[in-house]
Amino acid sequence: MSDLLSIEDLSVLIRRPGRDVAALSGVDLRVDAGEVVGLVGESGGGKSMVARAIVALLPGGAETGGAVRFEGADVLAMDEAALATHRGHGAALCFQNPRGALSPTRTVGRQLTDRLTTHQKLDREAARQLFEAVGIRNPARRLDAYPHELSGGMAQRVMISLATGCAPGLLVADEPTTGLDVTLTREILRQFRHAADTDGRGVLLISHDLASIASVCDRVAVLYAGTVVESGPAAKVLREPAHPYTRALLASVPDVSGRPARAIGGAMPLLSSPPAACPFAPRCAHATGECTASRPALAGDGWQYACFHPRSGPAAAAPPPAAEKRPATGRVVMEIDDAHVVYGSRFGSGGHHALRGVSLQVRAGETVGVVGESGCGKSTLARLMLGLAAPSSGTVRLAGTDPHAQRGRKLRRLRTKARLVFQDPVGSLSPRRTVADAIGEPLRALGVPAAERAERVAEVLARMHLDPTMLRRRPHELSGGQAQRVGIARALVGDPDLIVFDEPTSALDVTVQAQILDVIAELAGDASRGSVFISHDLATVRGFCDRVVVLYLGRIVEQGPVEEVFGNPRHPYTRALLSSAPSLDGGTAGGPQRAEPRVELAKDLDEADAATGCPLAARCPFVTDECRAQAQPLVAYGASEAACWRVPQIPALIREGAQTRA
Amino acid sequence: MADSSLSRSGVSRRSVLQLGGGVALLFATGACAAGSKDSGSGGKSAGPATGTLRIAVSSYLSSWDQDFVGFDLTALMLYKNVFPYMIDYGVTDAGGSKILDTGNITPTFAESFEPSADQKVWTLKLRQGVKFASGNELKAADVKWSKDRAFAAQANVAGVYRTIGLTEASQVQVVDDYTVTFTQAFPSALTRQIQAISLYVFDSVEARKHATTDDPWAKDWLAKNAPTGGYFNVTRATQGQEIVLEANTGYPGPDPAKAATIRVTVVPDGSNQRLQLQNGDIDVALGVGQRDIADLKKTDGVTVVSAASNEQVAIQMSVTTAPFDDVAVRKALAYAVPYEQIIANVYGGDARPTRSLVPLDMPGYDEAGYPYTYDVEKAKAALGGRTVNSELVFETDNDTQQRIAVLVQSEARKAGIELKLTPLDPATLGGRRQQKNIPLQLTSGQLWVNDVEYMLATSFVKGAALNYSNFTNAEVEQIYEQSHTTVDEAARLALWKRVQEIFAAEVPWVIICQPNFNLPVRSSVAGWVQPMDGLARLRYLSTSA
Amino acid sequence: MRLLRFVARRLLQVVPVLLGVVVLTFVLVRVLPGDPIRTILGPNATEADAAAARARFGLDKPMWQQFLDYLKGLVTGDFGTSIQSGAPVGSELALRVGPTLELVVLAVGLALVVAVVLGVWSARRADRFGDHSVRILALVGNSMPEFWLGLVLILVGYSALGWFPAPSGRVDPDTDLTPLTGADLVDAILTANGPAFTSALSHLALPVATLAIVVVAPLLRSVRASALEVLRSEAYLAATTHGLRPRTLLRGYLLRPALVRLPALAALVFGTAIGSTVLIEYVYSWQGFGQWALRGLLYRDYPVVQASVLLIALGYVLVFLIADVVHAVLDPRVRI
Amino acid sequence: MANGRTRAVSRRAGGGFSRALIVTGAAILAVVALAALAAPLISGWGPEEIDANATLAGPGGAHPLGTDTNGMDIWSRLLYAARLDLGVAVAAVALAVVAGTALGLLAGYLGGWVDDVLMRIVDIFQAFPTFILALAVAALLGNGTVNLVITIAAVNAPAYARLVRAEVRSIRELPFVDASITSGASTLGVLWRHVLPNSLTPVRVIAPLNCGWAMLTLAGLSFLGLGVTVPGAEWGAMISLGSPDVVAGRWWTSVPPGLALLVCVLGFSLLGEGLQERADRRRTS
Repeated sequence: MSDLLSIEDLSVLIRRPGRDVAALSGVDLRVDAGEVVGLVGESGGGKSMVARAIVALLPGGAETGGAVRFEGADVLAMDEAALATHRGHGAALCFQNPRGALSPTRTVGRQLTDRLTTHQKLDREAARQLFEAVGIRNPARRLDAYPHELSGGMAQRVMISLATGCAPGLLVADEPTTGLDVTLTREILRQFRHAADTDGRGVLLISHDLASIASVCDRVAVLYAGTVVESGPAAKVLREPAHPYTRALLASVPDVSGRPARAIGGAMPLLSSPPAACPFAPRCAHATGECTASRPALAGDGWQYACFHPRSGPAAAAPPPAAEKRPATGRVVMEIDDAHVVYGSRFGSGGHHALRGVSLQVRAGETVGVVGESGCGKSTLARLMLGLAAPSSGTVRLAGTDPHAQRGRKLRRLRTKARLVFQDPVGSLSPRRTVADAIGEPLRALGVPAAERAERVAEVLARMHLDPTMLRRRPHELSGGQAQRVGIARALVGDPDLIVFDEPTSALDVTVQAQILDVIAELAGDASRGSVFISHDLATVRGFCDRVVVLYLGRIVEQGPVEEVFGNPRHPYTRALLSSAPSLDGGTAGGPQRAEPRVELAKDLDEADAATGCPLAARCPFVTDECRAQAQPLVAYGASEAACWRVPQIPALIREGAQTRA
Repeated sequence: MADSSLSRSGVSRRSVLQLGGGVALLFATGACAAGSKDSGSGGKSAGPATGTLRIAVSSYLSSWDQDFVGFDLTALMLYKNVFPYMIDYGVTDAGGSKILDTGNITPTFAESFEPSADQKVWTLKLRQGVKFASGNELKAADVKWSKDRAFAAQANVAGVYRTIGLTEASQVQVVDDYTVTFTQAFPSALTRQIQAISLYVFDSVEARKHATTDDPWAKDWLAKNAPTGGYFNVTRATQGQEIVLEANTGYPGPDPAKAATIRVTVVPDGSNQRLQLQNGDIDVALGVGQRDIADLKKTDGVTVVSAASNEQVAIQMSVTTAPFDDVAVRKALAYAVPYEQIIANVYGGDARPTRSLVPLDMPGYDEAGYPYTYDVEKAKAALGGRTVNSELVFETDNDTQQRIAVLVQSEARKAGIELKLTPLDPATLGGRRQQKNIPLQLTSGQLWVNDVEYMLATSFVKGAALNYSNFTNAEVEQIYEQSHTTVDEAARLALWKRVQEIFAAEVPWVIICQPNFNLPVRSSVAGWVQPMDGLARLRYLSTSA
Repeated sequence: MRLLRFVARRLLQVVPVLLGVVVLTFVLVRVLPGDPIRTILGPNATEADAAAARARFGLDKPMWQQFLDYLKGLVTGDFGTSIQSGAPVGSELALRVGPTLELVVLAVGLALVVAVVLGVWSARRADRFGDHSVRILALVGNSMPEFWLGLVLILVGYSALGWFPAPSGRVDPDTDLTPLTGADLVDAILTANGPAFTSALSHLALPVATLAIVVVAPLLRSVRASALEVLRSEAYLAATTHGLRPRTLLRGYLLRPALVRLPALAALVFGTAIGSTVLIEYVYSWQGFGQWALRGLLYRDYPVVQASVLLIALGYVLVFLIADVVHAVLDPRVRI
Repeated sequence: MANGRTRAVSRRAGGGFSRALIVTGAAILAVVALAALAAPLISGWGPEEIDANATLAGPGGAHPLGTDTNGMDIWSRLLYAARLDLGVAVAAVALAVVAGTALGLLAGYLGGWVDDVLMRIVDIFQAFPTFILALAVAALLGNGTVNLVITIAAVNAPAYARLVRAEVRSIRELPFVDASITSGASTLGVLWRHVLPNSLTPVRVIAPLNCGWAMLTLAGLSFLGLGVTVPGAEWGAMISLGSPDVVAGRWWTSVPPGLALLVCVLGFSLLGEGLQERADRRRTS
């Protein structure tokens, strides 16, 4: 029996007047029934083009070579009728942005039944079962929901149900977990594994993030500049990659175990014709004349790589000895005391309680990490520190002054003391202002004369390793990485007391992420100012933070020195976060807790907003009535503090749970 | 009673704005329709009404209640044909064509209307057998109710009556079912004229049925329901679109309607009227502009009823407003107006040049001492090398006036008079005329009484309603006083000669020309009688089609 | 229920706007130069006549008194008495609204249908010859002065070809149509008057075509752009890659999401179309609202101007309200 | 992402048409503007100069496009009218943009009761019928070119106020505004340096379309006798003056200004359509 999907020497050349793009060049890929194959690589590598080729939906002007065989038939040569069956029933796509991929004006139930009736002649009841199967609670009610009423995770589940609803032989998922929380990511990926294991479907998982899909894939193919540079069993490719690009890709992912990300310089080229040499050669540390003269073929059996100088051994270096981290003793630059933030609704009543009694100190020379799922109040905390949000009660003092008590010029000067680096690097730059303008803005507020301003801007630009020609550019002419460097430069230029990094890398590509993290790590060490690093990704925080604060639904549930919190998590929530953090080792969670069974939270709640008691009560596996009734203050346990009275009992409870499950 | 200057010979394309343009054409008087003698069914005999006529007007009437209507010429025209008017102008031949005879007001729906010896009590005797559409006979009580209504509800006509000394309802007395007396406070030479336009009668029996305590004079009902009992009855009125008139076969008096049916269609746009006339979709186009006349004269199936008229087109110069308070400037303008060019270009030659402020066909017309012809050099000389600025006001949407204004502006500029052209809408024009501050304005109109005394009374004495020039002259005032008692024809002519000399020296007006009257009709239409008040008497019209 | 509350709230928001319009109009007409009384009296009237007439219309009272009287009248549904015709403004208004509304509704409706059909057609052939021609033709239509287009259509349709009736009415009076609403087509249907219906339709053809041609371009543009956006969206791509049937795709995945933005624009177009009818009514001798309002203004017929402006404003805000409701019904994302 | 890139590619390809639209529109407008500027050089007659011997003369001879009912040269009036029409339209739209933008910026950025009050005023003006507003302004200020500019601007400004307000309200939520505030910029500075330039993007696209529309409004006003009055050379007034002649077969009095208006408005429309399409492509990319 032939493979379910077999892509043979697929090339896609997109011809447009004035500009050709070689999107794919000689790609070979195979997916069997019951198998999960990962397709990884950075943006622009051609991953999505592969997905589109599988359903023969290439953009206009595309010239193809090679074949995409599905159950033996070449998809690229199919007629309309055959395609109509193939699309959906043969191979079904799950899209990267599920909410965008769901038609906004049709209930998800109808969208599902549309698929069911097209391919299988099934009805609403089948739809309900399918919803249940992908883990949607209250499926009957959800069927009548519109896409905008769903959370991101829920939408992704619906998307999966839509794809599986066509009963396809092959599921193709294009970046299915981008933008989702760690806990959700795990859950969604499990659905794909499930589809392969139970229903015997072939699954092609496309992702830019190796670590996240590592856990579920049988085999992995790595795409670079439209070519497959390495493919083979997941364990092999992920642990001992041969191709320098794979290795670089792996190294650039920070790991929760504490191994820092290692950046590779440069960016992927956009090819206008199939490459004649190794496309990675310009960025490769091991490249020789041979690499730039001819293109290495994909060689090997089962485990293949296209490299003249394959490496061996584990890609991920062992965690470096943890730098000794002493408690910071510098002056306090930011002090938040019992702050509440309520976003009022326009008509008075109601409103969203974003922060509930948060106290936090940041000292000069110190980097504080803030972690938590989306919606936990991280960004509000950032806005609070920057004076963009006002506390409805409690106090905020920046450099000893309450910004909300200031007005006019004083306030404006004070504001330059705390700077924010934004999540969306391009969006945080005014589209109509030049880079020079953007960076110089805080100086303008400080009344620095133009000549000196230019000088200091150039200085900080150099520090960010940016070319001075950049100064005249406007944001849309910058890449994401460049824009973020500009953002950091702007934060830095006025010599602030505090820099808040609000998920500064989440919108960037993996290798670029690593580069930016390098820059940030460099700055975080500066003793003259304090830093706050906000992220949903624990691994990134671990690299260079001194202290970490775990937020859940607007409350701090645990805080302490970074090694302590990661090495010896107390709060069930922290434990759950660590448990679900992806790791390259094929499993999840790294570090000392490897052996310890994981903590899992009840999944995907509809916006639980507990007014009394422990906020985690609804999801916590260790919940008791007391948790539900009693508010939990932060209590010191060892070097860290956690807001949970059951901390002492938890290790035992976990072991018990593991045993009963076993 | 003075009435003139209302008329506009130029018909606006944009008469949709209902500036009365369409009907206004009818004002342009003239004698004599060209050529066509009474033909076929249109003879003097009161033969049975036949045929259907389609007449295009520019606007739909705003109300059926003559007591409270605004200055709506379509409405006023229709009233003349559907209300029973007790007396009306007779018809006279002028140059082979028929016009309304301002000197002869005769009873129509009345049997007679005669004054007492002291000219203060006028007795109206009704014709028996005049019936409203309801079947009610028109009786003295109807006349009484109509006049009571006018006084009690302060109808427009109450104001008109004041000029002949009628101010309260008690002055109108019912003698018997067919006799009514009007007792005036003083005798007046204008009684017949005033009563000719005022003695229309409502069907009081029907009207009373629709009176309420809030509305004791049935204003609502009368505004919406067409009056009956006139030469025609309205058998259908499609709002904004068409009014169908049927001849009133029960009318017992002279000159009954000749056309059995007249469809009055609203076609606001003059060009549309022209198209429809050419296509034969309408028979009479009351709203076709001066510009189309030349073309229509050449069109098959279309005849242009044409005649000379006493309508004067003039520029009135305010003698109290700078710079026209200086007679030299007035003279300069009189030399700067391109008379021949206007006659040729604006009127297509269809107008007569004139050299006196008195109309050509008015007894006493004299060109003596009137030097003004188009001569830019003389204009410059009169100004003495100065240049002056002023504004020339005319009616918005009056195509003819606009074209005249453009030509005057162009030539006046050559003489050193820089004119700003200011077209004004009716409300603004009315307001500014009241303020008497318009330096120059184009006027056109014709006097209802063909006499210089009447002309002085309306236009040239202090406080006269139409004296937009604000002209006063002691000698003219004195001549005017003198004329009241001067009966000798030769003596009057001598006075008029002197008046014209003063006018020629003082130049309050620049008389541009006297345009001929033109009305395009289908060739099958006959019997048109030119009304000097602009309100067509449709009863004379007939069609052979 | 939620919809009703939304409508109620929006209606409440409309009140200050209408009140503003009422005040503005009242003041505006009175500060305009010109005297309404003089226009009804004729040139020979004396000052006494004018004063009497002024008293008849209450124009001798102080401004604030007049305004209060006007407001009081409005509350009881009395728009006052026309100075020109002496008739109640309310009843004149009722006669004039139907014809204009009929014209505008049909024209905008026609434009909407054409825009949707051609817009989707065009989007599906994006950047091909057919697409380009349709768009440029629509732009040409949009670039024409409506009065000029009207003249041209009359010359061709009535004068040269004789296909359409003379532009001098709205229905052949011989069909004996009983006026009920003033909109002749509606009246013909209500009274089951077949000939009147045909006649009204043939009278409507040219003016409706003129107005539709002039307003179709922005609608077409919007439909095309939305449809194109949908066609290029991931949602549509997803539906396509899942092999849905073309009919399901068109109805469920293309039309509805493409049309959600249309109501607001349609409302705007409706608003401008009402403005354009002044000119079109003129060219086609259409005895509608625009002519009436403009004449009222030229003669400073205060009650007429006040009533017509108020009505246009009311119509304007109501159309936008309707558009919002339709939008809310079409687009589940809208929260009301 | 490959996906995104290919889409970008296909957009560039489709961009050829939008460029063609912009170029054609701009070319038309350039020709009209040039003709308007060169009017004294190529017209031969003054715009209000009367040739007494040639009323309603047909095209040819001394008058390339004939004369109108006043004996004025159509060709020359056509050229001079371009000055007035273009000038009034552009000036009116510019004024509307400035006024509308100022209002919208204030309302959108300040929010609260300022927003409520300003927007209600805008509502009132927008609900006010165009021609009545126009006549009222004309009657109040008297007719004149400047007043026409004010009239047409008054009719158009509310739309800009709305547009800018909506834009400002969404821009206010964007990160770069926060970035600027935290950089210590003053409210005025944020408005002027960041919010304003970015909120003008849709204005830039709409304004050309609006110029065409303003031209049609001007022509409509003149047609009703509320706009440019005789003997001023304006296309709408010329059409109006000449339309009775068209019925008589003297097409040259009315058809050339009609075509000139059509072509010029079309120029604006093409330009606007092209810009709008380009903006759409940007927005969705």
